[in-house]
Amino acid sequence: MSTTHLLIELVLMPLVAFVVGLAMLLMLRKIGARLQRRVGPPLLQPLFDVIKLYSKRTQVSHGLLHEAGIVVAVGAYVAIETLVPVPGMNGIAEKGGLILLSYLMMVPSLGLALGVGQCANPNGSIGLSRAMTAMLAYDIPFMLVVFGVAWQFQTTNLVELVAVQQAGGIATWGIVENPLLAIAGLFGLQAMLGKQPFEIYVAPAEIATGPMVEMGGKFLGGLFVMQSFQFYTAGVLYTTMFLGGGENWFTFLIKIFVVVAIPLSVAFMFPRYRTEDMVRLVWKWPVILALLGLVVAVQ
Amino acid sequence: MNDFPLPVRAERSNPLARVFDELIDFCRARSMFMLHYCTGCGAIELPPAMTSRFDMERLGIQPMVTPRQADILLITGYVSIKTLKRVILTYEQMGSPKYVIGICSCTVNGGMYWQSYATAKKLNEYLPVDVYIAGCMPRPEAVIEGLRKLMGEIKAGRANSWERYFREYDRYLAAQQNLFGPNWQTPTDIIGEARDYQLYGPGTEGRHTELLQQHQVPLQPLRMTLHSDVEKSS
Amino acid sequence: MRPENYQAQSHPPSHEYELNFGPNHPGIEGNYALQVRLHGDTVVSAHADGGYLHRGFEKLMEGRLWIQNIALVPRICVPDPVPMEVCYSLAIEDISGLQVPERAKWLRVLQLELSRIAAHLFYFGGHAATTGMYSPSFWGVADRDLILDRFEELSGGRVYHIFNIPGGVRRDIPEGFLGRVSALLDYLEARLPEYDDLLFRNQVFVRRSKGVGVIDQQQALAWGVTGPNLRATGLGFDVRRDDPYLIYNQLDFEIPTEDSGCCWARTLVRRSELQQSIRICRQVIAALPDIGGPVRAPIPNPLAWNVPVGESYTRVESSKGELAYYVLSTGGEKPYRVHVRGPSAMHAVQVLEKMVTGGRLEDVAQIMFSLDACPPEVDR
Amino acid sequence: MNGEVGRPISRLLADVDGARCERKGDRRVRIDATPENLPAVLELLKGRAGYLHLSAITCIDWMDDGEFELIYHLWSYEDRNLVSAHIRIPREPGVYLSVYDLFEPAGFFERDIHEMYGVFFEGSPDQEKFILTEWNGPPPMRKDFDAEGWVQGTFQWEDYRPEWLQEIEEKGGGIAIKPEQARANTRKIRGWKQ
Repeated sequence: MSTTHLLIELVLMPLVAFVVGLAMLLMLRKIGARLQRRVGPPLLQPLFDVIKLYSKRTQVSHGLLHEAGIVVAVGAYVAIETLVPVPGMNGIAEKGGLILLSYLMMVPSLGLALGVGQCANPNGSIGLSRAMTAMLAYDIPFMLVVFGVAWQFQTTNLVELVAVQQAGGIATWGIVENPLLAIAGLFGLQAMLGKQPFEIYVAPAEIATGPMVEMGGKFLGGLFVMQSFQFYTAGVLYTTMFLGGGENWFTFLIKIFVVVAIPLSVAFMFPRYRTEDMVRLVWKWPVILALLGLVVAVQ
Repeated sequence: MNDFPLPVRAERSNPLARVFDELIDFCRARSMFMLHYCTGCGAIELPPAMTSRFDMERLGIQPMVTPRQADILLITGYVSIKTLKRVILTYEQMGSPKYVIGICSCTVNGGMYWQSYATAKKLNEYLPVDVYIAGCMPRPEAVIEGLRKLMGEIKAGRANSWERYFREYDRYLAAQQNLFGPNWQTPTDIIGEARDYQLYGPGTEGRHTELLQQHQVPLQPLRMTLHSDVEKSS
Repeated sequence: MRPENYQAQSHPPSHEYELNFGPNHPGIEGNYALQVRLHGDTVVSAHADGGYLHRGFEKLMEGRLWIQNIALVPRICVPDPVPMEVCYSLAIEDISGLQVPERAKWLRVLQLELSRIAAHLFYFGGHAATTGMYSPSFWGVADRDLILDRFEELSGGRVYHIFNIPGGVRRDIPEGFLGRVSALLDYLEARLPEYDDLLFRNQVFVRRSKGVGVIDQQQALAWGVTGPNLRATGLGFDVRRDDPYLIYNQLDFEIPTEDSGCCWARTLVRRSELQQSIRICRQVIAALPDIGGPVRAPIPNPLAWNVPVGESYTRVESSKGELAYYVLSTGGEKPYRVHVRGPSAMHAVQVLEKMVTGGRLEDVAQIMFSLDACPPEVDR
Repeated sequence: MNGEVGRPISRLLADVDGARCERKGDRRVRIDATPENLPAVLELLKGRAGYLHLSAITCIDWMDDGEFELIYHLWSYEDRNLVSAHIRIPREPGVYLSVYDLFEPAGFFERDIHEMYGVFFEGSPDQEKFILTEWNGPPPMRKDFDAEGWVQGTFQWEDYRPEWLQEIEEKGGGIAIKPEQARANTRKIRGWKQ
């Protein structure tokens, strides 16, 4: 592969992720609107929001780390996007792999923590501690699932993972070969996206939107971009691990949108748990399922 | 109130820049995050306007929770003097461009509480109001109509009255000091911001801001001490 | 946002910190503030801060004619305005000895119960939203709007009707109104199972609200808790039955109670009350066609009406609890004194402070919304 | 049961000097007490007759008589009866005893009366400002405070006179009374000297 080709891919992959992520943000709001019996926003609404947020005339910054934190969060996601294979583009996915990816997935939360920490707003700090607790909760089933998938297919290389799964059609997909792991993964996905019933760190009525409390203008714009990347990454990762990745762009997009639509639809039916209830739930059922799945994978 | 007329969106000579400006104004009009401060009864007609029946989100208007994230400050009803202080603090924390909408007759002229000792009468004296929606209380359709009017103004680049607060700060501060006493100050440094963002106008500083500088205490960061022994040792 | 403590304060060294709920906060009903001291997630103490909605109603009413005040009273409680009008009118009728025609009494009951249903639909959404579920509030507000449509047809106003005046109601119901109200009630009843599925049988919601913010009956009586909040502790007290006004003693309805006194019980009581209100409305709709006669007793020229000397302490049951008006006339054309005792004056201040203390940060908003506290009643 | 309620209360109050009891309606009883014996009356009502619920405390300013009237509205869940106990205290210095130790809701009402009328209640848990924290004037509910005069002296009014209104006014229509002339308070209320 030529260097030019690689460079084009490295630019194109985050760009695609951003566009698809914005569409997912729209999907989130449209699903909510339909369940709440209303029309919902127009098609380009997420784009308008992001452009508007970046075009604010005055910005309230609380210091260097406040700005750097957002850059770290968005930057980490840009790096992640180059590490997950999409149809036709592998980027540097062969050099990365599941282990690196699972480390990188923690960086945005840490970046956010840096940024919010400097705002010195108690609501932000409480939200942050809740976000970290949530991360602690969902990381255990998530790591078990990653480990199980790696064992199942005997590889941590994402490109190989896709190739192995696509070799035998649907029969060799992760979700067929090891459904227990797939269910545990879906649980983890709900918690990772921070949607109800695991939406403990946004919680407007309790801590007035937690980490976002001091974010306005470009900072909030950064968070919007980060959220769109987050939706996309979650969808692609799950598709890569359990749904055989993308054969072509058509099936790939269908797969990732369906995967993300499940947690988003569930979110509008439930209130949020308390922190300790969430940790208890996430450490119990997904972990048990993932361990069973791991046993199946090892045998 | 129009001592210093504000310019309509300055036309830049570069056609690309002009297209860019228009795109940004379009996006600002199509994406309005509003902070609805329930100052009074009008707040009861906002849930219907936001929820399933009238659904403001169709127009890209959605509620936000903190002033930092919001573009529009909705003053929904009479403003008592105690609330007005908080409204001004909230307004100053919002990022520009920001717009104020006064809902209900009470924000225009005191409405049916014009005799009351507890409510402020003319919101326009204390904050630059973009659109008034009169009525007691205005129906959700009227609220949405008012927001659409603001949308049109933003799209045409005419909704600039937030600049007035920077350019004529002295006048607004005068009205605030008249009500809250000469010691009134807010944590936001409006004059500094006006200088920083080239919004400094002939009316930014004056007799009343001088008063402000006499007694203003510089803000200190909040100390967050968690352990008592840290305090003792230091 | 911390509007109060923007001046840097030196905190005493401790593990405790302060958090402001309100005045502009999604976890606070209306324009109200609650300063909470926290230790970790636990609330150590709470201090209510009201007055943001103060308009000096009682002063305003002393300066206006008896009939002008009719337009003023519904503004005291915005989500549930009809009891305010009725209570004020009842007080004047009590002082001046006006006899209200039978038909007007039934019409007033119809409005009162429709207003109660509207307020409860609003309440479900608010309570669910504090726990992070927003769909019920979208549904509830949209369904409540259908009731407001009927009010608009009746009086011309969606929220403030000003339909009840001393001596009766302003005018008779329009043609076919009862049929439309009946259809509306059918619709609401058909919607209730959907609310059950979404909210009242939602296990996460039950887990969040059960056992939270408990008051037992002794405390409730000592703290002056009334209305559905008192009934959630097991005491079936209702002004409609125990201090009857209008024609409530001719109607057949139950007073639902729950025993546990937690947020969940308070929601359930209101859900059952909604059904009882629908039942009362049905009875009124069935009885109204047979009751003829005028809807308004003749009153003197309202612009020069000197209500005779007297005083009255009138109570009605609003959707939030016991609502009372003390009205004193010295025979002038304006009231000498009007005192409004809103139910939330207790719930939102002393009761809320005590219930929140010792609880969790997550539950502060939920407790306030489950008490259905209405700040304008506190501030007046 | 209704007709019988008045009698036990009058029997109950027979021992208290200067307390008169009068039946006003089906479920309403008025008691006229003196500032000295009111705590005893309330104690008796709560302890012996089951009047557990303090519905409200109302304050009335009788400026001409130089007195404040305090009314304690009590409800009994057992008798289903409401008792209003009236007392009058001198307007100056306007001090009375708190009944917080008997009825906890009194805390709120006493604070409210303290803010609005300036009556101080000895022994009330919290007499700090609650509603009128930003208010430095006299207690606003007193009859001698002229709210409208204060408003006219403090606030400016929006001058809204669009062209269509000017046209109407030229023809002699429009707002007949100008806002500055329309003082609703100029007409006298009986019992209120300005």
